[in-house]
Amino acid sequence: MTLILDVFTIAAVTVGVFFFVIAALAFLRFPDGLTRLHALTKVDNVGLGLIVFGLLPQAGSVMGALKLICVWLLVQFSGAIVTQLIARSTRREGQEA
Amino acid sequence: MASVFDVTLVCLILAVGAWSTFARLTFSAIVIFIVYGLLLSLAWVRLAAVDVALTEAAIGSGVTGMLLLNAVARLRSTDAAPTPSRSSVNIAAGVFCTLITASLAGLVLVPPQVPVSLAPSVMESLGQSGLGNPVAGVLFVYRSLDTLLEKVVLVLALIAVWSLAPDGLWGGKPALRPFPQRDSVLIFLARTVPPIGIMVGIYMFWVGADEPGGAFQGGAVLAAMWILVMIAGLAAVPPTSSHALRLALIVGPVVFLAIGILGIFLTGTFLAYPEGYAKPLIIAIEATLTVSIGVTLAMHVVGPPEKEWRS
Amino acid sequence: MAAAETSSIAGLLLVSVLILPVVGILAQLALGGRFLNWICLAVFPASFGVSAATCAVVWSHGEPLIYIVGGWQPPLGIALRADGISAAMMLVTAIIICAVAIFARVEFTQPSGAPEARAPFVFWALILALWSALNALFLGCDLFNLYVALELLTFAAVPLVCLKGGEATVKAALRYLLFALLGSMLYLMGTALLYGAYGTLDITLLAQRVHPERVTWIAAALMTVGLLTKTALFPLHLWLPPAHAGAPAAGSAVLSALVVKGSFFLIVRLWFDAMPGLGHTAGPQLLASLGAAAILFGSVMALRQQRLKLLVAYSTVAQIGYLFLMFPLAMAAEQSWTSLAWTGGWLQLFSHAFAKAAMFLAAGLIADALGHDRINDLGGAGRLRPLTFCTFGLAGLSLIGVPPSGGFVAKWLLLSASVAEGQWIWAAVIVVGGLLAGGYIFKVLGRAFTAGSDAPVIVTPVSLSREVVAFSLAVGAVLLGFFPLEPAEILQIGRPEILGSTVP
Amino acid sequence: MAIMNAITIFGLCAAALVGLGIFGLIVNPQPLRKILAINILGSGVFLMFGVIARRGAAAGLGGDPVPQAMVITGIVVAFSATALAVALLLRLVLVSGAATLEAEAEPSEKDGR
Repeated sequence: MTLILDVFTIAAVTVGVFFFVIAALAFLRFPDGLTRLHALTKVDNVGLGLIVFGLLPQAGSVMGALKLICVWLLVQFSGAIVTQLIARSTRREGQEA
Repeated sequence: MASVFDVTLVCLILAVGAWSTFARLTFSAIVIFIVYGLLLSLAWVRLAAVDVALTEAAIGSGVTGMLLLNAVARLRSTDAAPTPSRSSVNIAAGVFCTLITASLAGLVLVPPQVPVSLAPSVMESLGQSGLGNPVAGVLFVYRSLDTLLEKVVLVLALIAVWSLAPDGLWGGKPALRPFPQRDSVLIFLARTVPPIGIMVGIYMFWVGADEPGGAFQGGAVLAAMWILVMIAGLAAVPPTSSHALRLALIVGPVVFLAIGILGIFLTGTFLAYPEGYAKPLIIAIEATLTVSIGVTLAMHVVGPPEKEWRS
Repeated sequence: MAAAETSSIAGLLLVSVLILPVVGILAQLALGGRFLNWICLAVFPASFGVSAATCAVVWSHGEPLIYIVGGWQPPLGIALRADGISAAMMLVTAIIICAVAIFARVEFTQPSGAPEARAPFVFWALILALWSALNALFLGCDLFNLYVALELLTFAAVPLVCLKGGEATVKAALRYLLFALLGSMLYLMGTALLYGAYGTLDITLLAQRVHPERVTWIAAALMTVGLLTKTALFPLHLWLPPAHAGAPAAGSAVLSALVVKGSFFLIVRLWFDAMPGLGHTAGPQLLASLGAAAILFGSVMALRQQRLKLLVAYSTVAQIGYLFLMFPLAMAAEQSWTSLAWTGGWLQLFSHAFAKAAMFLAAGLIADALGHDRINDLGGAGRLRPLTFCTFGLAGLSLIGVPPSGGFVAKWLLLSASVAEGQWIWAAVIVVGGLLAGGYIFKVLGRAFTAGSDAPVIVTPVSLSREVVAFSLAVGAVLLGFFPLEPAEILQIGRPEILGSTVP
Repeated sequence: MAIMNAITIFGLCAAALVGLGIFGLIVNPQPLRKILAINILGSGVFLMFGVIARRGAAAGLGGDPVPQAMVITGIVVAFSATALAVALLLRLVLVSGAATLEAEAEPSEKDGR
């Protein structure tokens, strides 16, 4: 049983990390703020989600697992809003320029 | 396996630190510095110092980052054409710093045969205080004089920051640069996150007695929430002459000092806690300190009183 | 270290000198400007009384006063310890701070009925913080606790520099802060290394545990360089002249007379108490060489200044140099003359504190009265304000080392020690430094007492009480020369055996 | 021995950060960059405390809590220092219009009294 869970963890975290690497690459390669944001938001959400999902079996307790999910939810929430803010300020600066 | 992670982490810290030092734009340097702070907190976790990791992330990277970003936003117009120092100076400085690094590295590579540690004696008497977190024990029991003095430093530094206000504006409002226009998304964030943040802050202080956390980390989270609300324009920045503000600034140090003096009468010693009452008294100190630290950190970030900012 | 002393009433004196000024600051914030004058009226005499009482107790007991904070013995806890030199420093600090407070009363009074004003509120908070920090430095036994005290001192001193808010003073303050922060970080690095090697930061315990090995040398070097940055020993003095010259007169007096001595005191603690083995290295000679360079360079720079306050500030750079001559002389292997040098060094510190406070206050009075402090335009001003220039002259006598004055006895003791120990070079430096000091003092006095082409005019009248305060400090510097040997015994209280107790 | 190695690597990192911080402090002309450099220097010093704490792991603890507590105090003090330095810098820009410490040839020629 633990073996299956471990394999699951390794697989999920690996895929999650893969998404992060993609996001980092996109961040470096894309030309402007908006496209970079686009890449980051999509990939970060999935990446972090997968890592948290993969770590759930290792959390050890229900409280620990709940905390992990809370972390993920908070990042989802603040990430979505901060992305909005950055996008708006990028657009504003574009108009001013 | 552990070492691969550690080596990568250290390389990353050094690379990001160097990047922050040599980045062309000051703005980039500061953003990179915030990343650097977060990486450092990871290093602190690896060094089995979770309390420090939390403090580094909250204060060393978080609040300091806000402070520096605020500064660079105002300095942007002057961020032009730094005159590079002469190469002879650079070379001399390089040699000098390499020498320092090398001598320190030499010491690191030859650790003492018998590692020194006060951990056993800390644990031996920790039980008397009823605390479970040894770091909290050091901060509030064994070396409480340091902690008390450090609170005074924090308040004094705020008076020092305020002292930079022009004469006529003393007691006025700090001019936190507001967001250009009332932004619905920001307001939404400032309405939804603070309840969670305040809960997290209080939780951090509350578990601090027994687990990693405490007044510093909790206070930093509270400060961040308050700043967020002020930036969004949901709450006005209080004038520095406000009585409530000043009471909030000093309530922590005053309670700390009062309990310290109480120790003289009850136990005969300054900053000693009467037997059996150590934990409740320390929690009282930490609770008030959390408020004071939160308010002081936030006021540090918003800066001295200034004329209203006009864009 | 007798545990019996942990809870004695006398030990509480040590706690009181630390927290009384802090209580003042907190009360200021709690009650606001309306009660500012009352708070000062309560806190200053109280702190002065406690400092004097501590000094009296140490002197009468003849042994150090120790207080274990919270009842936790070092290395786990923190101890406070008042030995002879800390008691003497506390008394000198209390006298000078209170004198400066009386001097500054006129300038920094919170006007009654008016809203809280910036300068008075900040000034008194900073002075109180400075006082607490200095006392913490004099009493501290734990190197990390001393670091916090050092930072408290820095954060109180820096805003004092730019209290007036001009461009040059803000620049000087920022520069001062950057230098000071570099200094504290180097000091802290050394602290870390010492803890890592010996498992304690308590000075008394360290003295028993340190070995002459690489980690000790590197830690000592880092800490000393860090503290020298804060003490402004040549060539790390760059920040000092603009900072000390830019502050308001009362601030300059405290900065020059006391603040730089705080970090110097810590260097002495490190070298003589925590790591006495350093005496066998080239360190003392190196420190004294830098001190000698500071004496010569600072004096020459002082001679070349056109502004009175800058001249006084450069004179501080020079006078700090004398303090470091104490190291090779008081740490010499041959011990018959070391206590002579020890007493001389401390006397130099005390007499410079009095003389320099008096001199900065006098310079401030001159600048206030004339509306400028250009030395070339002083012609004849001495006749207009005789008491102020008399103060300047008396303080100058002590700086030069003319008998009878505290400065004379101090320099004479150092001179005798260097001759007796055969370290002739320091004797030569002391003599040349005295001559140069004479040069810059008489440059000012000469201008002031010879009528110039256009007679100076008094722009603002200056109250006699402020002149009297400055004058009394100068008289204090001179009086130190009259009873040098008896109070010198207090400086031996709590000394390790090396220095012996033979006051000649 | 493996754990020793990991600690040593962090120790070397601390030593390098100290050098990097001092270098940045000397060569960067802009005050804000100097403030940043002092923070990097500080983090190196703190990390050294952390390494020493980790080497003192005993009594069931992962590290000696005494130096760890000192670092927490130190971080707060360093924050106060940064805040004061930034406030001074902003004030300097307000009164002089430029964020530079140079042109110090004529110190306090304007307000020497």
